[in-house]
Amino acid sequence: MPRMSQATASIRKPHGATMSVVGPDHPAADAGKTLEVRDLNHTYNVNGKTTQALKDIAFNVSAGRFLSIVGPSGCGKSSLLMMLAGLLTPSDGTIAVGGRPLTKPDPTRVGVVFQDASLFPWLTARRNVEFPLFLRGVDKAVRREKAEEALALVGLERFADSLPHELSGGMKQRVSIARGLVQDPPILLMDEPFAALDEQTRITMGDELLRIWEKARKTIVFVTHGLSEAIYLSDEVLVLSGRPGRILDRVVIDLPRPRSLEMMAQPRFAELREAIWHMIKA
Amino acid sequence: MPRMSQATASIRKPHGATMSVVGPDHPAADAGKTLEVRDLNHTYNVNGKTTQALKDIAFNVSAGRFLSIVGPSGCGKSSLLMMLAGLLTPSDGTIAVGGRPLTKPDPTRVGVVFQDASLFPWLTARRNVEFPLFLRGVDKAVRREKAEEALALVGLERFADSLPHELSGGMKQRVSIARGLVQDPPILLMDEPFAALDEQTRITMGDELLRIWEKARKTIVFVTHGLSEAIYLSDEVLVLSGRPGRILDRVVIDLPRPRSLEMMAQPRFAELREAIWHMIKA
Amino acid sequence: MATRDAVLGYGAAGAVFLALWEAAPRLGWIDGRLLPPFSDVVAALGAMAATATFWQQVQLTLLETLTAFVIALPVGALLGVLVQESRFASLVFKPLIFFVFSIPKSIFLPIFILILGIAFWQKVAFGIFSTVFIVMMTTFSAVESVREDQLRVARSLDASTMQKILFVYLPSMTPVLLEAVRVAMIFNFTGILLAEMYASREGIGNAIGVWGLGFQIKELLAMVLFVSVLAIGFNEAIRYVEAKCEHWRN
Amino acid sequence: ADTIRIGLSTKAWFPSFVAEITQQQGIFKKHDINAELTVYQSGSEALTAIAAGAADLMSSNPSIVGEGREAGVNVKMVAMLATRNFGWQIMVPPKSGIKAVADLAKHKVGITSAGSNTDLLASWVKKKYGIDFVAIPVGGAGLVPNLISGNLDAVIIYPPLSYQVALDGNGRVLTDFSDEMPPHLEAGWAADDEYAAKHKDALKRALTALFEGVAYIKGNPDAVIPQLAKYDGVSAEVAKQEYANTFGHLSDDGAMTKELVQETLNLYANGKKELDASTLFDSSFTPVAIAR
Amino acid sequence: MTHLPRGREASAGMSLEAKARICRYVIIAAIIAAWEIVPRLGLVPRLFLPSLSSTLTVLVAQSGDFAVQMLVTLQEVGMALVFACGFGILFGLWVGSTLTVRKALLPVVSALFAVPLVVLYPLFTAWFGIGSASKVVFASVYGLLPTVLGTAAGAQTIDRQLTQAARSMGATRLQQILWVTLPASVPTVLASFRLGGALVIVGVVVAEMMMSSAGIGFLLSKYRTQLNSPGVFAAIILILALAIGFDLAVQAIERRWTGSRNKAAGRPADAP
Ligand SMILES: Nc1ncnc2c1ncn2[C@@H]1O[C@H](COP(=O)(O)OP(=O)(O)OP(=O)(O)O)[C@@H](O)[C@H]1O
Ligand SMILES: Nc1ncnc2c1ncn2[C@@H]1O[C@H](COP(=O)(O)OP(=O)(O)OP(=O)(O)O)[C@@H](O)[C@H]1O
Ligand SMILES: [Mg+2]
Ligand SMILES: [Mg+2]
Repeated sequence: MPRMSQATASIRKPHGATMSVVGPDHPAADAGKTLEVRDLNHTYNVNGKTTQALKDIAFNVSAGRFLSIVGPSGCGKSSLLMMLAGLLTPSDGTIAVGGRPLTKPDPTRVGVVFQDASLFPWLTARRNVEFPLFLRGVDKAVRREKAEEALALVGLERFADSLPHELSGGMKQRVSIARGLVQDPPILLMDEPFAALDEQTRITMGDELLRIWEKARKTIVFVTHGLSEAIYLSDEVLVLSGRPGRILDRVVIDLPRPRSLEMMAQPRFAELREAIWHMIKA
Repeated sequence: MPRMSQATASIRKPHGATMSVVGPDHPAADAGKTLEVRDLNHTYNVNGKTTQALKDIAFNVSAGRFLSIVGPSGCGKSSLLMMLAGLLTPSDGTIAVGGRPLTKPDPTRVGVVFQDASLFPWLTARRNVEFPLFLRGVDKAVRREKAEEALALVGLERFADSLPHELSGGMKQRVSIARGLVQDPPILLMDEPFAALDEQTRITMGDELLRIWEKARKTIVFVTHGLSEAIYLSDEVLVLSGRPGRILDRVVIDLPRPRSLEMMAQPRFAELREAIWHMIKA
Repeated sequence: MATRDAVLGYGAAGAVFLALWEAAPRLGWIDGRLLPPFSDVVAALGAMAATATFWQQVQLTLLETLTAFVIALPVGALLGVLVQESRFASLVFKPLIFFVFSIPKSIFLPIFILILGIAFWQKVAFGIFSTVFIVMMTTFSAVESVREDQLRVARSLDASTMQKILFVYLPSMTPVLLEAVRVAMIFNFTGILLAEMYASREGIGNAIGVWGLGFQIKELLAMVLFVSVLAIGFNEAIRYVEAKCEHWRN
Repeated sequence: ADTIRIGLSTKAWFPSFVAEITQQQGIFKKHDINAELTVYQSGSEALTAIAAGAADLMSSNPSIVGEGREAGVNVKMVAMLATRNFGWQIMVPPKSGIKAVADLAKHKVGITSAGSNTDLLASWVKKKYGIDFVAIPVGGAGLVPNLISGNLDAVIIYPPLSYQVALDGNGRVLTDFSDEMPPHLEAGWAADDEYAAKHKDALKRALTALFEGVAYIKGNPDAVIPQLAKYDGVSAEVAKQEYANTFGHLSDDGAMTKELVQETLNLYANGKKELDASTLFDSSFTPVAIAR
Repeated sequence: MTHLPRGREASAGMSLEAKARICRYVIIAAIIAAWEIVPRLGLVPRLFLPSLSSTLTVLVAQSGDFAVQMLVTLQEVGMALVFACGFGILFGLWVGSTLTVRKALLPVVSALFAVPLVVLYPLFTAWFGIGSASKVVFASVYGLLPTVLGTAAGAQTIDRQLTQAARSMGATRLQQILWVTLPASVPTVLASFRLGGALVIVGVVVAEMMMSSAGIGFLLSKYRTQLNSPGVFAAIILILALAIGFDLAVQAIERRWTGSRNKAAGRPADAP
């Protein structure tokens, strides 16, 4: 049994039941930005060998919330994100975005930043970032401008014309983030986007992300291994158990916004971190 | 100018000069395990566009030391490691391993764990790990046993027969680590091996790595973005500046061994971390 | 690698080859009746090139070849992608396509005459028929070389089938596809030649067939030489395109 | 003008030249005929074209017609051009030890393809001389190269290539089939039954034109020989030989008899089938009356 | 990386393979039926398409003759296959995976292929003789070049990281080709093998058709000249059988491979 974290304001229910937390500061205004996951189970079946990846997953995210997902390696975080993106059909259960079920990818509703950067090797950084806009038929000048903007945001103006193989691991990941941001979807899913970044860049990028999120009132689902990062960025943290991934807890981060680095030194921050840490270790 | 870290016992010399620290607890016994880098410079030249990646890099690593390299994204850490592995020819400067110059890959001297897992997608986890031994013509039974051992070490016994695409990002990275370990080279180069792992796994893996290192008296060069991780694991931390990467400092970690998680709470740990952090931020 | 070096290298290799061709029959290493010296062949080519018929024949055959090619290549590639991309279609059609491919195409020439007579379009149709299958088969393998994670990105962006083909498959498959273009051109051209040799009033194939039957070796070789130069030119053009599109690799 | 599509069984066979000259001299046009000449790889391809409806008239002989009828292609001989295989020869390398036809026993003899005219001739030779040899199909284009390279001991070869080979010193004539074989319907024109029935008049005029062409050839050696040389891609000397040997002996009116047809069948039947000679030709178009 | 499920069709009742097989059989049955009915109705002249039954009658009646010739063809195909595919694939991998070699040799190889070989075959035989050797050489060359070009192109598309990883483990050039480049380009290699094999079959048959006194191609060309179309189609059936046999062999290799890796490096099977 996972431990109950007294440090949080989360509401725990038995597996499979829905846990919904509507944040006090973000009224559930924009319906297109909500996410509902019900009774989700997923089992991979390869040549008769089955691997249960996710078990009894159910949660809601209200519009404009920043939700992080943490959990041990291989617990099913990426699988969950792929399902939220409509790229993987769950064995069981449903997913609804803005009240409507999601069965196939729909970039007007959900955008994804993948765990591996997955850039097109034949396109320059700029064109990789432009690609989603290009597919939508956005005007050349407009998409160029937006791409430049996004690249500047991730600090890669100078490398706009470099091909992926000329970039370092962290730079590729940043291009991939820029590609996700430029799509400007109401809901943004990000799979360990900062994993290949150094701490300094990671903090800058996190702050940028928060700025964009606050300005555009997006809903963000953010997978990370950094507990501090999760706490620093999020309204809530969804903690998954080891394989098969079950929801151990959903921790509401009751730190005030805007967040600042100094908060990390606050006892409440340490408390939250400690609580989540214990949950995962158990 | 980078700040001088008073907190460390490092000896800083002007750029280009060699900095050598022979650790007190590891006598420079095994000559095959030393690394010497002299006057290294590297500039990428793609279609006439040049990117200087590394500038005036010079350092020694004595046998049996654990050296970490930290630095901002794109500063040339991976490039440096590729050169140490003999996979990339520096524009300028020399590299010697165990006193002998290194110009091409030599797995009997140096083993590598790549930043992207670079697994062979058509081989199961087990066979991926066996692969380097297979190349050397190691007996089937022996290599099987060694691979099992290495996989157990990274906690993937259950997934020995899975193919890479059936593994999560962190699991792939662990297979890649196992593949590096199984080669049992005197010098092991690791490029952000724990980046895709959750904190818990990361700590376990770090402890395992230290155990192996101590037992086999390897020399390890370890690229990471986690400053705490670098300090926790290393004898010394090489701090690189942003592009072009220059050596800002070489910080000797004077924490006693064996290390334990509790040490992270010690003031000396925080001091070291703070010092490096400031260097990078500058 | 400097292009100048390459040009010099090929120039040298070509010169050696031609010198050998010239010397071997003259020095009696090879029976000159079976392989006339290069200069004789060139002279024959020169004589031929002075006639209007030659250029008419060349023009006709090239027109047939190009028409067939322009149709066969996109059709074959598109069919190839569509079949390969649908698991069902590939299970059903791939074996059948392979079997048709393994039958010597010239067997079917009478059928083409039956349906299309012996004019321009019969040659073109046979050219297409000789080419489409190899383009499809090459496309199958090209499609398989496309990486899953790249496709997943496109899928997450809800790219249409056409967009995926154009912007993900195509760039990723370019080297294999360009190879298909190369090989297709050869098959296409051979197909047209065979059709012309089999039955026609004009065209290079017709001429080659007649020269063969009449043991007019010089003329035969001259035409083969001419055709080969054309083909090599085409080949080089493809390589140029390849160099243009493939700079992102490595 | 009525259109007639004429299939020519290889360019090298002399009827092709007859058709070509008739066309060149505007004789078809004179008879209000629009002739489309197409060269086929061999007689069977031309026959295939008739079956496919791509040709109406072809250069042929009764043995091809017989095989065609067996295969369901309704063609008949409608006119005769020659009674002998002028210039069809067996050749050996100049220095060959083979001196007589009988010496061919157990040797390798090149023919164009299995089932072709040269194959039939090979069988006939075997039967007549009671010898056995291997007939190896090497294609028309393979005969001379393989004779020169020594892969073959002898070849059965057609005019004017045979004359050219002798002239170049690449081969020595062992025998000429025009001497070996009795007169028979060796070459002529065969028409598609349906065409012959529906366009009787046009066919008649086309044949008239073709035989006026023959008359022109016969009457104008000086003008025709250079043209022949050019058409065949041979030297004037070879053209002269071919002209003398072949074109000098062509039929003037195309008339044929059942006996000649029967003789062809006897020679080429290969002991295989009993065909009724009278079903293979239609003598209602001959003799062709031409204006001189 | 999370992998996607096989096509959506896969989930429905009968397995996709089974459905496809049925569909294929239906198509084949339709072809067979058409082959019998269309000539019988006189829609196509018998010369072009004899009915299936008459073709099979000839096939059975002359089975002895066909068997003897088939054996000849089989031998020639076998020898040419070893050369064209075995050598062709290794050479292609080498050429494709080495930048300098690729730049130096590929143009030459593709230029060679640009020469219309069929036209030169009669001359070809003058050098290589008129026996099996010339057929084997012709078919080898015919099948070799596309195999080399295809494999080289495939080798070019593989992920450079993989060869680099192998290099770091001290793989020799040959080891890299055998254990990295080859498996990484398996789809292309198998396709090239298929292609090369099919071309070898075509090459042998065409060469036999052009000149030879034995083999299926010889029979085919003989029956063609004799206007014996049932014979021609009987020979085509045998050539098809040859192709099917070859295809089964390739499939066996393919299954062994995909069985062990389940198309790992490759791709999802679902439609775009
Ligand atoms: N295509 C697949 N086929 C079979 N099993 C798979 C597949 N993809 C993932 N799995 C399995 O599902 C489980 C969850 O994988 P997933 O990638 O979702 O984990 P994760 O939480 O993202 O891990 P990480 O933090 O390491 O990225 C793992 O045990 C993995 O082995
Ligand atoms: N093949 C290449 N061609 C051109 N430039 C390159 C190439 N590889 C790397 N670079 C450039 O060299 C610099 C250093 O790259 P490197 O991969 O060594 O960085 P890194 O320190 O490992 O970064 P990260 O932490 O993001 O992995 C970057 O600016 C990158 O753009
Ligand atoms: Mg993951
Ligand atoms: Mg790196």
